[in-house]
Amino acid sequence: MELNDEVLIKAEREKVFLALNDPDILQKAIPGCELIEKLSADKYKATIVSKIGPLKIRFKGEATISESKFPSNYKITGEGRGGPAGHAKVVANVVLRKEESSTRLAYTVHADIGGKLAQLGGPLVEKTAQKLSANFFENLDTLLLANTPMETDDMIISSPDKTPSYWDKVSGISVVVAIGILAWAMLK
Amino acid sequence: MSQRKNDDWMGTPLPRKEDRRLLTGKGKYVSDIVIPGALHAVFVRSEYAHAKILSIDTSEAEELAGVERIYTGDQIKHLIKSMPQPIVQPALPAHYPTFWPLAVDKVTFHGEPVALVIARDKYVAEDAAELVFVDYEELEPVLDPEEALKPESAIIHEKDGTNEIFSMTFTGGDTEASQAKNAAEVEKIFQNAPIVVKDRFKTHRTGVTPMEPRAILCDWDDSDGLLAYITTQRPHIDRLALSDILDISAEKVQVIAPRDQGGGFGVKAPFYRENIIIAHAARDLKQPVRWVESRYESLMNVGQERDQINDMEIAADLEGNMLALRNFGLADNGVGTTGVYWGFVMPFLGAIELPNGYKWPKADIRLKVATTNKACLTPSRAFGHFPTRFAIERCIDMVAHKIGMEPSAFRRKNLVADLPYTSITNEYFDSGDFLKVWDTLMEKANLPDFRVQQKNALSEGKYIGIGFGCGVELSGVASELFVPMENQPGYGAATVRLDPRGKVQVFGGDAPGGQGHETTTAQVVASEFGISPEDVIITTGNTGSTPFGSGSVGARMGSYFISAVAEACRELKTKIAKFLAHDLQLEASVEHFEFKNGEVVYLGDDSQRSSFMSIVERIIMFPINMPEGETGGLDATTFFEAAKPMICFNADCCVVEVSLETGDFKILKWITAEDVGNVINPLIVNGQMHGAIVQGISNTVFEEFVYDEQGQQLTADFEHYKMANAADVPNIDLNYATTPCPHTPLGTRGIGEGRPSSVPGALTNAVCDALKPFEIEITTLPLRPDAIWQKIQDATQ
Amino acid sequence: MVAKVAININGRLFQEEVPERMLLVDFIRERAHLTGTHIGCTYEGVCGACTVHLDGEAVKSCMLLAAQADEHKVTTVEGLAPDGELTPLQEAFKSEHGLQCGFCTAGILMNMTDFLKRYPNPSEQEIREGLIGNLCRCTGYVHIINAVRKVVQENQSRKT
Amino acid sequence: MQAVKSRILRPAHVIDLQALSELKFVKAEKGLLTVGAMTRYVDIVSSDSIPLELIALKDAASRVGDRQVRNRGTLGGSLCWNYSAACTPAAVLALDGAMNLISPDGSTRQVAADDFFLGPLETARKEFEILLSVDFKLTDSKSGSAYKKWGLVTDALPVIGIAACLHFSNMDCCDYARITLTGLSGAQRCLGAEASLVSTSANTEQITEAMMIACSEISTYTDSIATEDYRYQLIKTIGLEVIETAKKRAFSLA
Repeated sequence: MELNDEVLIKAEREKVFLALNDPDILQKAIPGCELIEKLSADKYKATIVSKIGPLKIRFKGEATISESKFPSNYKITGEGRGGPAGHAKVVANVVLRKEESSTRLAYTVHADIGGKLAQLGGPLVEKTAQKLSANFFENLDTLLLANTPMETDDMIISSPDKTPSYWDKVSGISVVVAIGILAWAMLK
Repeated sequence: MSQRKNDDWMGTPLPRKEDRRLLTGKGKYVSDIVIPGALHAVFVRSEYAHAKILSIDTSEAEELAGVERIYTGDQIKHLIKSMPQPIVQPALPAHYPTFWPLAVDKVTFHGEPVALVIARDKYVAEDAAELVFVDYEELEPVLDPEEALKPESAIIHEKDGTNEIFSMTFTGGDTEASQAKNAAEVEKIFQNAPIVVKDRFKTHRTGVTPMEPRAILCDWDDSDGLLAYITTQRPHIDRLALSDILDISAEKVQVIAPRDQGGGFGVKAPFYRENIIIAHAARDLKQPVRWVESRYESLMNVGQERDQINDMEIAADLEGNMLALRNFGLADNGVGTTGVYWGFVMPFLGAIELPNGYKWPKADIRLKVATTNKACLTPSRAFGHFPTRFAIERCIDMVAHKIGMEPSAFRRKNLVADLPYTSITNEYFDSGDFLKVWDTLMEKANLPDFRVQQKNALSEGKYIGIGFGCGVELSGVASELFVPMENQPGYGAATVRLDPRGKVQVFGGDAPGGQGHETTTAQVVASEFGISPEDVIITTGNTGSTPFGSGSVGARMGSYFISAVAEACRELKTKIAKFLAHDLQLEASVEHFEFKNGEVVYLGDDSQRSSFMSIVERIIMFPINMPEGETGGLDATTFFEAAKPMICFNADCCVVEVSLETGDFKILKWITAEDVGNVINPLIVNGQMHGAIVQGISNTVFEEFVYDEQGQQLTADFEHYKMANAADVPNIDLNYATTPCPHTPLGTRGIGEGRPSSVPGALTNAVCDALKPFEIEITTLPLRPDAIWQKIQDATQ
Repeated sequence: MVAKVAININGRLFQEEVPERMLLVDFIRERAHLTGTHIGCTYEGVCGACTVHLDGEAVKSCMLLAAQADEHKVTTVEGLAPDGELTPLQEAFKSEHGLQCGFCTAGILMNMTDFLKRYPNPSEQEIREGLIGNLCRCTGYVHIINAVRKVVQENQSRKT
Repeated sequence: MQAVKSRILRPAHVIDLQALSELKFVKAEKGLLTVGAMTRYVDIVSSDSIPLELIALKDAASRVGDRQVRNRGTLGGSLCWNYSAACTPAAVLALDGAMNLISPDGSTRQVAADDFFLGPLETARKEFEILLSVDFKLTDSKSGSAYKKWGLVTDALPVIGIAACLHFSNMDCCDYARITLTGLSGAQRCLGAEASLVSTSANTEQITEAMMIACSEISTYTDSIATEDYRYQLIKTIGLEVIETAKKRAFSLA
């Protein structure tokens, strides 16, 4: 399955990049995110309870950052497991482009879904994953508007070792996508 | 039940003996059999198509109350012999994969058994299966048979160093040199032929899904050994295989295929890995263990067949003579881990049967079979030749179109007219009259009338079309073919035992699944002895009481089994006549007596007679004053083997109307002609034909096993794997043009197994005929509205 | 996790403690020991082999919890001919060879018994559509439809 | 139940509302048809109270699954589950039904179909709210409705299902149209198609044009049963048939 989309976020590129890598912001933007936890320098895990209509599914995911270039792009490989429901493997490329004072975020996601997820979710997965991504960015946009610019700037300035810290945080997005697909795949 | 004239029950539409219990819910299928204390087994199956097993954590599952034991591949691989074992291995050269009942080291298809949970309650067993955590490392899945054979492909069974499990050339003799010479000769014909059609014919993965999934119930006793109730078409083979693989001395293994089985269609013919581990568990735990397959598991693991690509070429002349046939087949074998068939045995037979009932002066027929990370092909009615028959019947229409000839006339011109005949792939056609069958069909089809209707319809904007197809079907499988193909004998075996009250017990080692063996056998026995079918009881499928039989496969009932029954009856009749002549002081033997109306009557003087019961009682109970050299008792076991393989022949015609707007089509008529040999019970024969044809339609149009690019099987329930329902299929107009088989004692033929194979060609030909104004030729199955609509779009834009 | 249920099956009352999640079909097969009702699919409820009557109407017993049948009347195939005499529909299935392996037959009989009560004079197309909830692999449906039609014809000729 | 049996949905408790006979009814009065939430498909199909203008509801209910399913399945169950390829939500959306919901505190509220169906499996029903019934307004103008679907096997879940409801002031003037679609991602309206039909006579050409607009507003997909393009073709052909049927019914021609 391939997902491609772009969104315009009303914030500067650096801020968006950092926000996408900020576990606090991510936790707020991802509906039902219970936990984002660091396992190693480039490995993270997250637990998300997805509630779709009457379905409530707890998913556990792990993500690895393989490429990251501040503030323009990064690549994440994520794997999520929804217990007996199945699994998903996701590779996401995110590119951030400056557009005046806003940021154009383009993402491409390749996802392989397995187990009952794939069998029952069918082609709905794609449509619904799109919808989930849209919700996520909507939330992100709202959160960024509510955030004071200083806080994000502070993070940049105070970070002693820039690159790893981005890496630390970047994982969030892949988890969002992986878990989102898992959850929405169950919509049947 | 009324008494018939002469007590000849042959050809009588007798309601079945089986029906009363089945209509009142008293049938006993494996899952209905209760052994107190039986534990329930649930398999943990692979979520991946191809992956290394890094670890299996069963600790949480084991703690669940009610869980008795959890097995993994690592635990059992030293206790159970690996496959293959000779008893379930054909005598064909192939790369047979090594495997155990549970995956060891890696998984090779989505749905492969990885662990087995045994619990006291089936709901708990399912809970526990969810708590078995398997850590996998994904490997590249091999999913396309063409890619699989390329040198750069990942290898599924590493020890073989190739994914080519089997390959063979079926024409041109046994040596490479003679085959190459033949190929060159065929090539020369193609270079000079005025008409050549070449195309690629693809048949999707589909098959037959019995309504009863697989099941096994095993009990163990240290002194008596293993008792296994199995949904199986071949209990005797299963018995030997379980004995060999589990190292249980053969006399301590009894397998019972209950007389009630919810359909087989080939799906219950292989020897399955699940049976090994369930039997092992019963022995290990010394408790009964039951496994009942869910439909989910069934659709993930079995019933998947067809799945072939046939690159076919036909050369013909302008007068409509077939000159040569060339076919390079490629079958997608799946993973190949299924005993007896290993996937490739079906395409092997499909290639042999490819030439169908036509005279081919020359042919070059080859087959390659590739292992992939999908479920292993399992036999499904029309074993292996559903795809090759689709290809040839479709290709023949395309050739006829090119010549400008009616496809039906082209067929008739090239059908084998004189039998016996040996086909270009060395398949022996023993008897029959293909032209009589064909002419019967054409008379009913009334083609000239149809062409007028078609023209009129077209002027009203309606697209109707007519399609034809035919098929030679194996009537049982002679040892000559069965030994190399499946390493098993082809003979039919039956024990007929008379009791002192004049009743008859028949024992057969095959194991039916709805074909009505009890009724048909009773009719034959009743006809032979001149008694009522009610007086006959049939036992099948119990290895403890029946003679060895290779199973209910390949239309063996009407050919081999029933012939053995008839011969056993005749053997007993000879003995009865001898005793009666002796008692009546007549110089007479069996041909001087008539068995009718419950009596044995001397033909020379009908006052000289005995009731059937008294003479039988006398021989069994009062063995004194006997003919010289005789002993008492009436019990005969016979083994029937025909000198050569036997066949039957059938032909289909269907009429469809296609919607240009949606590509959807409706089958307006389905007409057939059948040579089934002498008929024992027309109800049963009709039922076999209806079922086979509708299966063929359902396979052609609706059913498809779908794998995604990762090898995930997406059609594991009946909502996604779409079987035709009653509103989707037509009525069927059956017509018979029979010729008695000269090689069976009753003139009967085995029928029904191969019957679906002419369906996909006939149906697709009809759709193409309807769309002839657009010159549409369909070469890929399934035959779906979206694909037809797309073809119409492509042709009109 | 345990529910107490009282289900009348074929005129016999079964009062049992069952796991809440127990399906009605499992209750019928394992508690009432009536194994004529079969299971042919996993979760999808498509095949119809488990069809029984709930208060006289055909339903799929694999799609109901046993608890949902509490204090209701269930009839299974074993209850169609309690006195041993086959119903006209059962007789017609026999004479028209409307069954082969018999695994799906109980469900078909239960569905068609209810169907004929509601539609005493159906066309062939209506019978076919009435059968959509029952998959059969053996018969191609032809003889099943003939059997149902036979009962319809018998009923009609009795009326006239 | 499929979701429960496949262990995807794991409810702690199941409450069977079938016992509430108060929720099983079809009644027409004062320009309003009300259908109780626990009214089964079979009851809808056999009800004499459903007027011709709302017949799309019968069209949909009569083709859900199979007889056994229709003997058990309910309108409310289908609406609240709102499965992506369900039949009745599309019909209810086309007929502009209004959902009457009750909360545990006894308060009730009404939600229009447009606001109720939020996407596959998602509705405006809050946790612990129960759907009591659905109201359909009857109109004085000539009106007709229809629903039809296509699946590979007869009466399967729709690959594409379309419902339409049209009101006419006369034969040449359609003054109200609602067209809905199911099979892709739950019940959805074809707003552009609806708008294009209003003030036309809804003849074959205009309907064809409207369905072209519907296709331009919707994205379909390819799976093993139907290609993306074929789904568009189904939208066009079924749409034409459904809308023409609705029109004929409005003038009692069918």
